[in-house]
Amino acid sequence: MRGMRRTLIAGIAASLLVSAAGSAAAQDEGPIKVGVLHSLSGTMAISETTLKDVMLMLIEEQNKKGGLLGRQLEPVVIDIASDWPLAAEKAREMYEVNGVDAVFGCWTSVCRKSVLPVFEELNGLLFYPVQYEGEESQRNVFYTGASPNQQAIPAVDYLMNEEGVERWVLAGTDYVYPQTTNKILEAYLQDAGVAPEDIMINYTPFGHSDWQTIVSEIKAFGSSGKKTAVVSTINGDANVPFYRELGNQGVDAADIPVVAFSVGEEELAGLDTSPLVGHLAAWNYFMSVDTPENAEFIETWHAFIGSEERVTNDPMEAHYIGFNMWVGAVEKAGTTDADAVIDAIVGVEVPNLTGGTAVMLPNHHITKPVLIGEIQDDGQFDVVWETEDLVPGDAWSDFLPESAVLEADWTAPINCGNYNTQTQTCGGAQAAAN
Amino acid sequence: MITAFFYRALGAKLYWVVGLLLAAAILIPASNLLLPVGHTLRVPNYAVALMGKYLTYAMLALALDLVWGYVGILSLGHGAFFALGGYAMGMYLMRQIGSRGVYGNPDLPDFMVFLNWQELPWYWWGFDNFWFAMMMVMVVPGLLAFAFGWFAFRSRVTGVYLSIITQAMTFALMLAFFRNDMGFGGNNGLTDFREILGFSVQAPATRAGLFAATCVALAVSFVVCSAITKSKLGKIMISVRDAESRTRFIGYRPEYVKLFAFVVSAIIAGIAGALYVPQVGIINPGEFAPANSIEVVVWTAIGGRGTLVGPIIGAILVNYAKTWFTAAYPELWLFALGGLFVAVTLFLPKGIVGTIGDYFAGRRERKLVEASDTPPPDLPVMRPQNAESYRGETRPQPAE
Amino acid sequence: MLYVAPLWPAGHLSRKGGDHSFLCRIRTITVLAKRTACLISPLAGEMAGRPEGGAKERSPMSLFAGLLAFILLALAILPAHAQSVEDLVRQLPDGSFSDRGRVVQALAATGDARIAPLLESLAAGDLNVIEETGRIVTTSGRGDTVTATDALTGEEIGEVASAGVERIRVNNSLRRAVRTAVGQLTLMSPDAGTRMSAARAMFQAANPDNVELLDEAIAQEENPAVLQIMQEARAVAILRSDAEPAAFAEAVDVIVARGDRQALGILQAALSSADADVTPTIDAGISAIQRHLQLLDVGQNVWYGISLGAVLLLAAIGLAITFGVMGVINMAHGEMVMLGAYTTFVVQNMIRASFPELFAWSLAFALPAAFLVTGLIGIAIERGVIRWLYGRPLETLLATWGLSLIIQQAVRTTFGASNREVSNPFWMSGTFDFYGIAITWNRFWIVIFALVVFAGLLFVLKRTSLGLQMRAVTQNRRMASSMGIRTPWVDAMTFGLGSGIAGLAGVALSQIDNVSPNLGQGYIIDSFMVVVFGGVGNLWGTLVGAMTLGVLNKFLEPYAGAVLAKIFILVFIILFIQKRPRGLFALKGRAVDA
Amino acid sequence: MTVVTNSILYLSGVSVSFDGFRAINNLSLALDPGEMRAIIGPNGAGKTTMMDIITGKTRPDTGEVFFDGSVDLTRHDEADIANMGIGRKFQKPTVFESHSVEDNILLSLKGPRSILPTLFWRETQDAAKRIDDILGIVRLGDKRSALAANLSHGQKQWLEIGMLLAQDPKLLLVDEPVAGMTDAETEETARLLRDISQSHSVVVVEHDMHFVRELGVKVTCLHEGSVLSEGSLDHVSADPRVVEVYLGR
Repeated sequence: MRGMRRTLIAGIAASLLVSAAGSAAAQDEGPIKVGVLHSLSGTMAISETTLKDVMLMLIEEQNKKGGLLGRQLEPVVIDIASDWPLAAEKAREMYEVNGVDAVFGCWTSVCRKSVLPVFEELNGLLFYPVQYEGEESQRNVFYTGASPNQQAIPAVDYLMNEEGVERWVLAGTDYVYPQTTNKILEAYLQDAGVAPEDIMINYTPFGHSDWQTIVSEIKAFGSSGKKTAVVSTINGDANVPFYRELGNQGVDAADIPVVAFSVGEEELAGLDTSPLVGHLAAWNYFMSVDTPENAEFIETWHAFIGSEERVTNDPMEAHYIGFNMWVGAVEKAGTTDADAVIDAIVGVEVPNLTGGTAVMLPNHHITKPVLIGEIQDDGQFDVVWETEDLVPGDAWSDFLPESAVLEADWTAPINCGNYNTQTQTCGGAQAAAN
Repeated sequence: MITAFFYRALGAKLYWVVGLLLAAAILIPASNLLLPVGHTLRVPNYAVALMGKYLTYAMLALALDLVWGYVGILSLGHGAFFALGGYAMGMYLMRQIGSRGVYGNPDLPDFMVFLNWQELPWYWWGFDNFWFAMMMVMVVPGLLAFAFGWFAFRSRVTGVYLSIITQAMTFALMLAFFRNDMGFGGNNGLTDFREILGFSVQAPATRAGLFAATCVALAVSFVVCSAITKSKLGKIMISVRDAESRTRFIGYRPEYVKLFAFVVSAIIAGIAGALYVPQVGIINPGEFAPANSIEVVVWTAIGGRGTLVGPIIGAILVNYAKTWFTAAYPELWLFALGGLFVAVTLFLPKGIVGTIGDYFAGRRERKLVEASDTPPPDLPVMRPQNAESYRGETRPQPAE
Repeated sequence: MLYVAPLWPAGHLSRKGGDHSFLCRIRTITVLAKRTACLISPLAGEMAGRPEGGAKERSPMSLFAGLLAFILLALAILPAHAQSVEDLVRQLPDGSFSDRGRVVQALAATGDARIAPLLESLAAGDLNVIEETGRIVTTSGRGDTVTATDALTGEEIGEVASAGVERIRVNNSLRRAVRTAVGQLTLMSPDAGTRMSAARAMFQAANPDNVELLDEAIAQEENPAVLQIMQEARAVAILRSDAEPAAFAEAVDVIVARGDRQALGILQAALSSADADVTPTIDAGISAIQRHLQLLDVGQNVWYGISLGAVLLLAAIGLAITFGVMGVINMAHGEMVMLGAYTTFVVQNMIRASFPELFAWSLAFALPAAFLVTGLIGIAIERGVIRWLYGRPLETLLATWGLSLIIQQAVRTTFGASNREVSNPFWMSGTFDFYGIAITWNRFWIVIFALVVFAGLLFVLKRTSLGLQMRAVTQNRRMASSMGIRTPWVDAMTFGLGSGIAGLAGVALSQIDNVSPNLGQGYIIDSFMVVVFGGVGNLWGTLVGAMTLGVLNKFLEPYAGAVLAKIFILVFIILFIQKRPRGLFALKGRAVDA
Repeated sequence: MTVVTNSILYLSGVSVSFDGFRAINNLSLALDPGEMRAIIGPNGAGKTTMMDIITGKTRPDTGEVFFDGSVDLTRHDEADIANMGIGRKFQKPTVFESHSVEDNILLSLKGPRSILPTLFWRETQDAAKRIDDILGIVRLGDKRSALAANLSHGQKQWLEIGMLLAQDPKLLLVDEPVAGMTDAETEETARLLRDISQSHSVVVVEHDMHFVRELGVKVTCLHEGSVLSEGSLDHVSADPRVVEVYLGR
């Protein structure tokens, strides 16, 4: 009985320790702390670990240049273990315990959605580096990955115009990003005159590994005589078995090309790509892009990670851009204070790695070139097409009826993430907060 | 009758646990709200939410222990009841957003709007009413447990077979909730909550209130569980756990005993889930993941299965360790956690509480011998039956 | 095949030649030309049996005539500004992909013998342009300078700076143009294989302009298999043109005779441009093909089910030992599979580095390595942890769960979190056709492998002294030990065997799935389902369980979708266990409750 | 419900087989109300299986089993049958090891068996007295708070008999009650069973011929699932077939 009591007391004491640790407040002296909020274990570790490394590299490089505002940067790395409620808890911990000034993190939409209220409440800064489904613009979040109009729609345009595709398979993992992207694409394709029976939509669970049936369905769908293409929003893990099955069932890119939005150099690293040559991916960056900035980035990366074999990919570039933008905004504002940075960052221009310039737009998305690459037998992509100009990221899709009227603008006088252009009002509760 | 039922639960342990929880329910919110920021004794906001989360986990572990520790049903699907309670609460919170969603649609949650849903599905009806939602928090997990248990226990599915089909149940639910067509927000789940009963979910006062509510709910669950385990039915539960067919031959129906415990346990898990959601701000199908349910089993085992205090301590301890490790050693914490599980199984087979209980039981027995077989005078008058240890301890004469 | 056999006329199952009678039967519906076709077909089948030499006995005359026709054709296409081959080749790097596609066509039209290899290296992405001179070359070597060879003439150019050489980019549309062009150029090649692929390219291109060229080639073709493809290619081309009704109807027959899914698509497309007279023939052809395909679909689904079942069997069979026989709720089983896959990765890397010539057989080395590695780790786990937990099965769940976390993180720390590349050897790539059912080689070998492992395990358990001791120990530990069996040794060996088999499964799964630290997680739940569904402790139950669930899943998938199919399977297992609380193959009798 | 027989227990033409092995083969047996019967037979004769059938654990493939004249036992499950008034003591003493001796008796005590009444059950004076009585009868009064797990083999046998008494059944099925007992204890048990049979019907399965003789009741010898011989012990032990299969050697 007394043992019980003691254990309990120990437990409570432990909980109090947590709370005592919490009183470390943010300070203006000492290093500026930068939060890195990625999954280092669990299902998403496969993609996110690299992003943690690239953040460490960027911070190290910045420190070599003398830091920021004369202060050194210090990374705060916490593993969110692919557990999304944990991500929210850790985001809060970063601010309240570690006193970070900005956070770079998340990969999945659910992670972003989970931490979003925390950033809103604590007035933090989150730089989110991955392409996503759009339909969101939040004051404290900067979307440095592609929105659907910066990836999906140009890719479909390319297939329609350059490859003459008339019949479409929209295959995706069953979650929000593919669902929304496919809804947008469906509307877009039908606007372009594609008949509903020429569109096949297919969803699979996460980590799907047996693709025999689906690949054969795609083959059947593609044998109608009309040129067919597959638009794949299949999520990371499931891609390797999917492409293996494509290769083995002899789906030739020249006959049925697959264009993917979630397959980059990192995903191809686990694959022998020789049967896949010619399948496509749409991104805003490829490792193979031949620019001095990119060459330098890759060299730094290889030196940092200590291996010549490691690849770079689009979300890494997004972190590169996002980090530089934050640095730029902090320098412009002269402080790391969130409100000042939010005001300063709109309009900040930094070079991207593909020879262009990324600009932070008022809707907290950025301008990006869209590149279409074909898979090569060395696991790299060969850019076969790119947009003439930079494409500004669009938070609200024009192809979904409810969101077509919305617009995001975080500058005065609108200062709203979901401004309704018809009623000229700010749509939600965020209006009240501002 | 009811009073007697709860009266029986009383005992030193119960006083301690309930007392501590109620003290926490008052002191921690008070310290958080009343003391100035930066004060040494102030509990910071995040710690309130964190401890609130631990306590909901503790409730879940307690619920699992009621079926595993006392009736011997190793459920590898208890996360499902927790998640269902959470979803019921999440649906209420979603409906509370009302027209403040990004699209300004008064009825449909945002995720339905942008996937072109035209009207609210029928199973969302009524969730704008708090009390209806709270009822569903208990009814949905309870009904699922009832339906599942009704068939499984009557068919005499036992042991690993039962464990595996509970796992199949939560796995199937996870896959189902991942589907966007189900109308529960798919992988993103339900999030971006604004207010609960008119209070902003982000306000420190609301959080403190939720924390206090969690403490109270855990205290009530603890009292209920201890009353159940100390009743005659509680003894039957233990009999079912140890010798199921023997209880049948003296006329009890183990299937109903199990069903009762399973449903009560599911309801407690559902309430825990409902308290969890507003405190962490999201509910998504990941909560149904079989691994989560296995983790609950681990907490219970570490704390001490078959004791009611054990799971509470186990849940808090393991989750505190997880919080600490993930921040302190983000690359290595799985080694530490995995090692902890192995070590506890090998060296503390009865869990922390069970082992400590044995140690003290041993000491008391020695004392008893010295005191020439008379019961120590400081024992409570009511039958202080030891619910903590189903193996080791003797109990003194009844007072009646 | 079990489902197919009764529905399928026996003759059609025998050999590929059997197709003829089937096709003829379809053709009896049609009106004209059927008899000739049916007479030709068996002849063609007979000729197919003749040695390859038959095709090579082409006279030089006919080759010359072909070339001549080619040049004439080329002149007809590009009468106005016939450019030199060299000029055209220099245009390859410039302009949009569609412009360059036209250059490729023009190149093909020149009929120059050097064009086909040039275009093939273009499609393979091997052509480069020297920026200074605009010369099109292939290069070899790596580093700052490379050795360049003129792509058209084969002339050695020597060392050039690699910075001044740029690769000529190709995309799919250009590759298609090249495929068609090479097809045109090689349609009359002396090699039957080349002609075959040329004919296939013509079939894919389906361009009415090629009809004359095809007529030419058909007239000379002697190899019946190639001839058939050529005729089909011609028919497709005609269906795409404004051919007169008779020719159109004839083409329809040829396509109907082809009878596969592509033929169906072509016919459906042809419906719109067909005359009213031909429409019924097409309709009849379409429905005949559809009926045929429906049957094939059943067969195909059975195969998919079996191959999925084999994967489940492989994943579960090790667990059938550690969990089924020993009663350890082995949550680290998935990690053993994962370690097997990583062993394959390491072995492949070592072979690639040291003995590249053995690479095709790397899996043969990986199998024993994986078995040993995971087997030894299994023994270590048994000796270190499990042996303290006998009689407390639920606690093995906790300990092995902890171990699985540790192993996962250890692999993640050692090999990194991202996927590792494990290559398919050539004999596990591609597809073969089994009476119209497409079977991929990797799945085929995995099915075979799963059955071999199963049979091997059965043998070990039933026919070796280790197996006998194993069964003795699991049935009555005390009795076994008093009879002089070293029970600790047997325990360790049993657990090692189960783990080793999981490692073997890992080698197989590395061929179809991600090699990542999460690999095992994806299979552990399915494995438990299979073992429990089949009945714990019964190997045959595991086999039947895996196959049942696999086939069931694959039959549900086309109707319900992959997600719902999986949910239905789980619900099915839950309901099934209600009916048979101890699985498919349960033990009966008094011993059960003891 | 029609009365089929006057017997308290009536088995007719019962057969059951497991995986082809016939454990019970066309067995017929009738027990009068208030009668005590001893069943003997070699191992594997079907004694335990017969008890399984009577108590509803095993369903016979064919044959009739009636209790109390009219109740068809094959239509009821274990709990029903127990509540009708058939109590069983197992061959291997089966008590609730993590309960105290007293609780073991308490749980067996005749009374409501459903969920809510047991949840809100309170110990009454009567119940306490009854427990005291039974503990007295089975001589475990001084062990009442000991865990059942800590009892000796013989004590567990007695506890189980005590549990039977607490159930207050009409028919007791007692499987090898004296295995592991000393001679004195065996005699004691025989005396106890004779006492019980004053007011109950009892079926005793036992190998111990000495004990069976002590009981002094009608004996049925089973062999290979059917009745080999029936009558007084002397009659049965004189039967040459019984001698051959069982008593001989």
